[in-house]
Amino acid sequence: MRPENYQAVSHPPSHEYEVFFGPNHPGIEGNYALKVRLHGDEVTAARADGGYLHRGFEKLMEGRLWIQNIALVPRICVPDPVPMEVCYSLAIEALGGLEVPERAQWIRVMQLELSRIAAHLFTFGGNAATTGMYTPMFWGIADRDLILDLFEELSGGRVYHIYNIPGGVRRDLPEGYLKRVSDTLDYIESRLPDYDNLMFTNQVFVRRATGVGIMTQEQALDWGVTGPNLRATGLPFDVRRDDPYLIYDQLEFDVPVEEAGDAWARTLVRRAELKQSLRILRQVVARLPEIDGPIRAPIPNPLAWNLPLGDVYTRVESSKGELAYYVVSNGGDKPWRVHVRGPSAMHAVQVLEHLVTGARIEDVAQIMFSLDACPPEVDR
Amino acid sequence: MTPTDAPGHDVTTTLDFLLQEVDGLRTRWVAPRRLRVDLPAETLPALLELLKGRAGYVHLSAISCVDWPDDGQFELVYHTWSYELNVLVMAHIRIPRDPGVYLSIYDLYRPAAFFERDIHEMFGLWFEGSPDMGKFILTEWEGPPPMRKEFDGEAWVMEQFGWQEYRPEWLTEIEAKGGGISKRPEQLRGDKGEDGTA
Amino acid sequence: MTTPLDLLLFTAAATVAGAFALGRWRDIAWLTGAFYIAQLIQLTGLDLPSASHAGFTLFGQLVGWQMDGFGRFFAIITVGAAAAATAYMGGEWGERYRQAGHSLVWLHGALAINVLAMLLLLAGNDLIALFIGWELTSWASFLLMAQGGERALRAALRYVPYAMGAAMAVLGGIVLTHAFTGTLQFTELAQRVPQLENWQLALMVTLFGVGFSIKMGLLPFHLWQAPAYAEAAGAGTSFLGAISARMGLFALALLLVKFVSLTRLADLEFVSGLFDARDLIAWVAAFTIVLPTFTALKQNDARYLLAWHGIGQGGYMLLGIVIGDATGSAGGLLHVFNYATYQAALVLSVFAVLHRTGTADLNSLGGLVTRMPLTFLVMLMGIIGLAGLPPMNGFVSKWLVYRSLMIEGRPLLFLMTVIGTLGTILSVYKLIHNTFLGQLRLEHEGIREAPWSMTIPMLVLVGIGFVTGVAPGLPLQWVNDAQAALGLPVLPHTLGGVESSQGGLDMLWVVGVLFAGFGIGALLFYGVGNRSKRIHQLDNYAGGHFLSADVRYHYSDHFYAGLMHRIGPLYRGSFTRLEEAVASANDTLAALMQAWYRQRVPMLTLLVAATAGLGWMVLQ
Amino acid sequence: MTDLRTIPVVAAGEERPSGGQGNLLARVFDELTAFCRSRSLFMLHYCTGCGAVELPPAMTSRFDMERLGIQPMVTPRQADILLVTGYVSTKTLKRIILTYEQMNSPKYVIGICSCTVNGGMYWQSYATAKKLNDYLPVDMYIAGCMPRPEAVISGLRELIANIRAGRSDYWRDYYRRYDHYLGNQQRLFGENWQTPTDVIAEARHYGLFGPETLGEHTALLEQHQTPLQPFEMRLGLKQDKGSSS
Repeated sequence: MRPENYQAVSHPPSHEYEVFFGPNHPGIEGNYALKVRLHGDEVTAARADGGYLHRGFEKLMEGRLWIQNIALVPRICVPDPVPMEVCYSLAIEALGGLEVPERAQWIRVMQLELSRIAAHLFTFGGNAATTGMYTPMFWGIADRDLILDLFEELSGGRVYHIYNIPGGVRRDLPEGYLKRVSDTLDYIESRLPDYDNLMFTNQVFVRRATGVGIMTQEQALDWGVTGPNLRATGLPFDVRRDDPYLIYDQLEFDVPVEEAGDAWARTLVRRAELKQSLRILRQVVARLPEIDGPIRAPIPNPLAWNLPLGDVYTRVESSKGELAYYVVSNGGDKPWRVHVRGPSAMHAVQVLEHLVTGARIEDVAQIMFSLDACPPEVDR
Repeated sequence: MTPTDAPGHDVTTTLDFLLQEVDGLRTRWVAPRRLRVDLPAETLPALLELLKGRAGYVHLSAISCVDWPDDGQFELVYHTWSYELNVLVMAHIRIPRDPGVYLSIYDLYRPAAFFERDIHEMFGLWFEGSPDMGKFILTEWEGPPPMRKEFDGEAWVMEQFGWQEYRPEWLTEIEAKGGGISKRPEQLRGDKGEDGTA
Repeated sequence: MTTPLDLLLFTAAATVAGAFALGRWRDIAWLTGAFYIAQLIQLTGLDLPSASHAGFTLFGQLVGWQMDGFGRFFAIITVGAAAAATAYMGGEWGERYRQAGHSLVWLHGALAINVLAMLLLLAGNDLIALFIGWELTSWASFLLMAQGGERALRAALRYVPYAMGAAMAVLGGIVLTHAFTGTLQFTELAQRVPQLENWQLALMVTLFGVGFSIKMGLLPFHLWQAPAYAEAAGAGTSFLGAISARMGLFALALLLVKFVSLTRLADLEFVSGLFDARDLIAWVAAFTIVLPTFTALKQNDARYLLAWHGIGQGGYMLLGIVIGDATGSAGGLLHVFNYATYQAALVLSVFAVLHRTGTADLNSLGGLVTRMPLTFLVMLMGIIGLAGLPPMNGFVSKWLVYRSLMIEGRPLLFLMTVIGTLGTILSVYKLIHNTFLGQLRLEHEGIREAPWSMTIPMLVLVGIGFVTGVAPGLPLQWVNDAQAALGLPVLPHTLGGVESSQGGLDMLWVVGVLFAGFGIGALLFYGVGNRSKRIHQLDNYAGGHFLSADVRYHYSDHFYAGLMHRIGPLYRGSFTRLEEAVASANDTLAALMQAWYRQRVPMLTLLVAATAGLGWMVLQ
Repeated sequence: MTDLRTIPVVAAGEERPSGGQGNLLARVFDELTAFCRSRSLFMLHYCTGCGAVELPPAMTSRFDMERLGIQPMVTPRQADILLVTGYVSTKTLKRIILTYEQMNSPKYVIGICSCTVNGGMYWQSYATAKKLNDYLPVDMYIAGCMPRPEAVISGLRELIANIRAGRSDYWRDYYRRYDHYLGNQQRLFGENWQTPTDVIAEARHYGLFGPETLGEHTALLEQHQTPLQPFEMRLGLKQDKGSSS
């Protein structure tokens, strides 16, 4: 089957032409497409086109055991996989009535925040590259690698860890691990002034980002935007604070807010979140040695584990926004239904189409990266 | 109100009091900030309108669809969140599976457009009044809506791609020593089928 | 007894007579074309200087004609442009023109009158003869501009007040000159004018300068030119674009170089030791390069785009002449010739496209390369020349101008020319891209190549452009004559270009290396590999998408939108306002003059002006 | 000078004539070509799946792929390597085939991640293709979920060595056994599947027409093929002469 219509019409529409952003385009995030209709360099209409990364996760999960799915979920968002594991584990724990030991909760928070830093560093690189600045990408990804090294030491996997399992975490921290986490944090903190010099105070970037893709708070609420993109419009909503899970209510952190709602504000919010994540991690590193105890609640034989009938909706704050799992059990050993609410699903389709319309062609990539859309979350 | 606090007595009572205005509801607090509401399908728009207008439920977190083929029903779950009350209301409705048609809530919540389109693609439900029911993810898929329970993805894959034999030398060696795969994949699938019906 | 010049002028007059008498004859173009060729042969064989016997005395001043090397240089271009235009008119284009209800007689006639008037102007030996030629040229070009329908007439009518203003200014200048020097003969003027007081000189230069600049389209008197030239009938546009405006340059060069002399001009200082009249003119020329070129970039009609370039390219010529050393003036003068060859070719190719598709709107063309490959070739060579790239002749003249700017230590002016060239390259790319490249429109599916009667003149013109690009020594001979006649230092040249201690140019080598490079590429391509594959337009890569034929992927509308976002505000904010202010001032002034001159009491006005002038002369 | 085309060029990967046979000049030229090719590889910048997330680390400061002469390239026309990074959904697979056919020969395909080998953990997914070399000739697989940047780089080094030694010429296989590949594609995408590229004509053009180039599947293709209309580039083609004179 040929996917598109090859029939000619008698008169091609004049004064407007089409450009395909993606699926293979340096200005697109991942394998995702945006069809853009242009007049000169001004976008008159845009249409998102997803499904290139569709793997049918929700169907696959219905065919696998509760515990097997843990290996599947991190693949839903590649740059920021830990929230996926945690959110799914939280859902199973809620369904099965498991009490997660405190130490495991702290370790999970540490993982979540490390993953958030890694995801933000990744995004900064891509965002800077859309304005032609490649050094932040080279630096950011190299620094992110240090965090991946920490993950690797902990779980054996650089990108996909499969470390959080229902009931807790797979194994305890290696010896001296917290020291190495602390060192990495020091290093990343020492790099922040460099990033400021390179990107956040760089007029090339500031001017390209200011006033681009403006979203008001009303629009953001209307479109269901969450996460840094919502906070960049001035609403301090963060699932970690307002619907706390794990031990986030015992931690001190701020919810950074910007008012402007443009690409620059969104970038600044991520920049401030990086600092908050570092602050959370410092607290975790300081408190974790004091908290002893098991790292995993005892669970029944995972290969024959029937969860009771019920449903649960769990939410966590991923680096992209509100990530939620709706899990339904019919009392069997496999999920009856898992619905993944990827945060990008909102801002990578509707919002992107809206913000891009009326923008100029060179700002399209900038808008897409400043929204930090994660296509695999949309396609699942 | 401090946001990290669990909803106090006042929030709970406010919400419970408010929800008395809609008939036919069954409410249940499943967790401190999770209120489950079961209601007949026809009263859902009234409930959402009430929540949005009177309790600040401006955020539609998700619409989930669950297929219950044994009951002949689809369950639709509307997860809404109030930035003021910090309580998630999950409104459960059931609609008959056969025509599989329901009303769109796009005029109340814009994000509904995405979820309704997604459910239409994956389950084949039709939402009347939704702005765009065109395909988004499965644009080049011609089979049945894949998330329906009667669609057996694995069988489809077997038919389309066939099972690929994988017997490297080392496996043969192990098997010669008496080890190896104890259950063939066909057997495994057969077992699963029995379990599923049980 | 007749001299060669008499014979030439007679031939030109005979062309006019023949064009009008036999105009209804179907193959009149052959006749007039033959007459132009005859004139061209006479011109190239002319002994310099060649005087005419015709002449009379007016107000005690001898009025006569004599052609020197400078005049001949322009005359060759004039007649050549007329010959190419006539050949173009001869075939299918002329037939279509006549069928559309226009008069081919008047078009041929107007062209012949133009040539005659210009020859008279170029051969003038005193200011009165110059003025007669000047007025004749103005009216003849009005006649030619008006031959193209309603819009052309309106644009031509806009030119009238400008021409009036120019004539009045020139007339005033002549009166002044006579008052100051007592003579109107060129040879005597050349001796006496430099001895005038500074204020007298300034007054004279201003009056003449304004008059001549209007014709030349120098900033800020350039606004009439583009529409007037662009809207004329096809061959008329090519003739006007190629040479007509250069009459202003001719007169200006005569004034600035021959009479006033550049060293004397530099004495007219505005800021002592820093900025003088010569600098002013150089900077006006530089701005004439930049601003109209970027205006051309904004045009969406191919004819307008080229007409605006005509104004901009005039800046290079004047700049080269004002710099005044051997290299610069040779470059400026050579540019007149070079520009005429490729501008005529470009205009003709645009009109060939117009002839076939019915539009010159750059937004509704595209992909024509498959249908009109020869026209594409002509336009390609033409824009290479216009952008000043080897192997075309435009490169040589621009190179000479750049070279002299660098030798003379004028880096800022050099920068301006480079900016202008940048704008030229961008806009000619727009021209060829939007016309010939990209997606062919469905309504142009059945288009065929332009007929031979149109392609041959175009090909001959670009052929001349190429040959004189490879061997610039050929036109440089005429340029040397012109330099000598003006009293400028003469640039020594070879067949391939210039030899000089400060770095020469040999186009034979340049083109040789260029084609050797192409040759190596071709050898690799055809000899070794030749594994290239021809692909369908829908087999293009678009980010992984399957293309369909019903969508437009070709970016032609709002071309350079990004650049326009940057420079657009500048145009809107300052330049357009200046443009409008100048235009309205010009128009008001001209309308006022027109009103006095034509409607009120013309006799009385003339009488008053003449009396005042004469009275002043007597009092002196 | 004789026509360079008449000099027998040793096809890479085929049995080379033993010493003394063949043209020395041609062999030197062949060696030189292989040497140059192996040292400047452009890989297509197409993030097809989740393995793409390990490519930025491989490309940037820490592992620095560029020191091997490998750089991302945005268009397939100038690219040498097609990296298929991870699972390919059927929708993506169509684009990958389109992209692959538009790449210029010689071209190499690397399948990264387990999913390209056999479907990986998505083996039962209705949306992903399972075995990449059913649809495209794959030069190299780099298995793992996902392979580390070191693995990616070592795989690329292996490919470089293969190209240098003239062993990697699977792109010829696509032309020689087009019917086989097309059959698998038709099985997945439906029998009216077609791409704008005319592979059969190219196979003839490159002299790579094999016995299995044509077959029942290409017959099916010809049956369903709709011509590409109407915006055609027809410069200099013979059928145009009639209309232009």
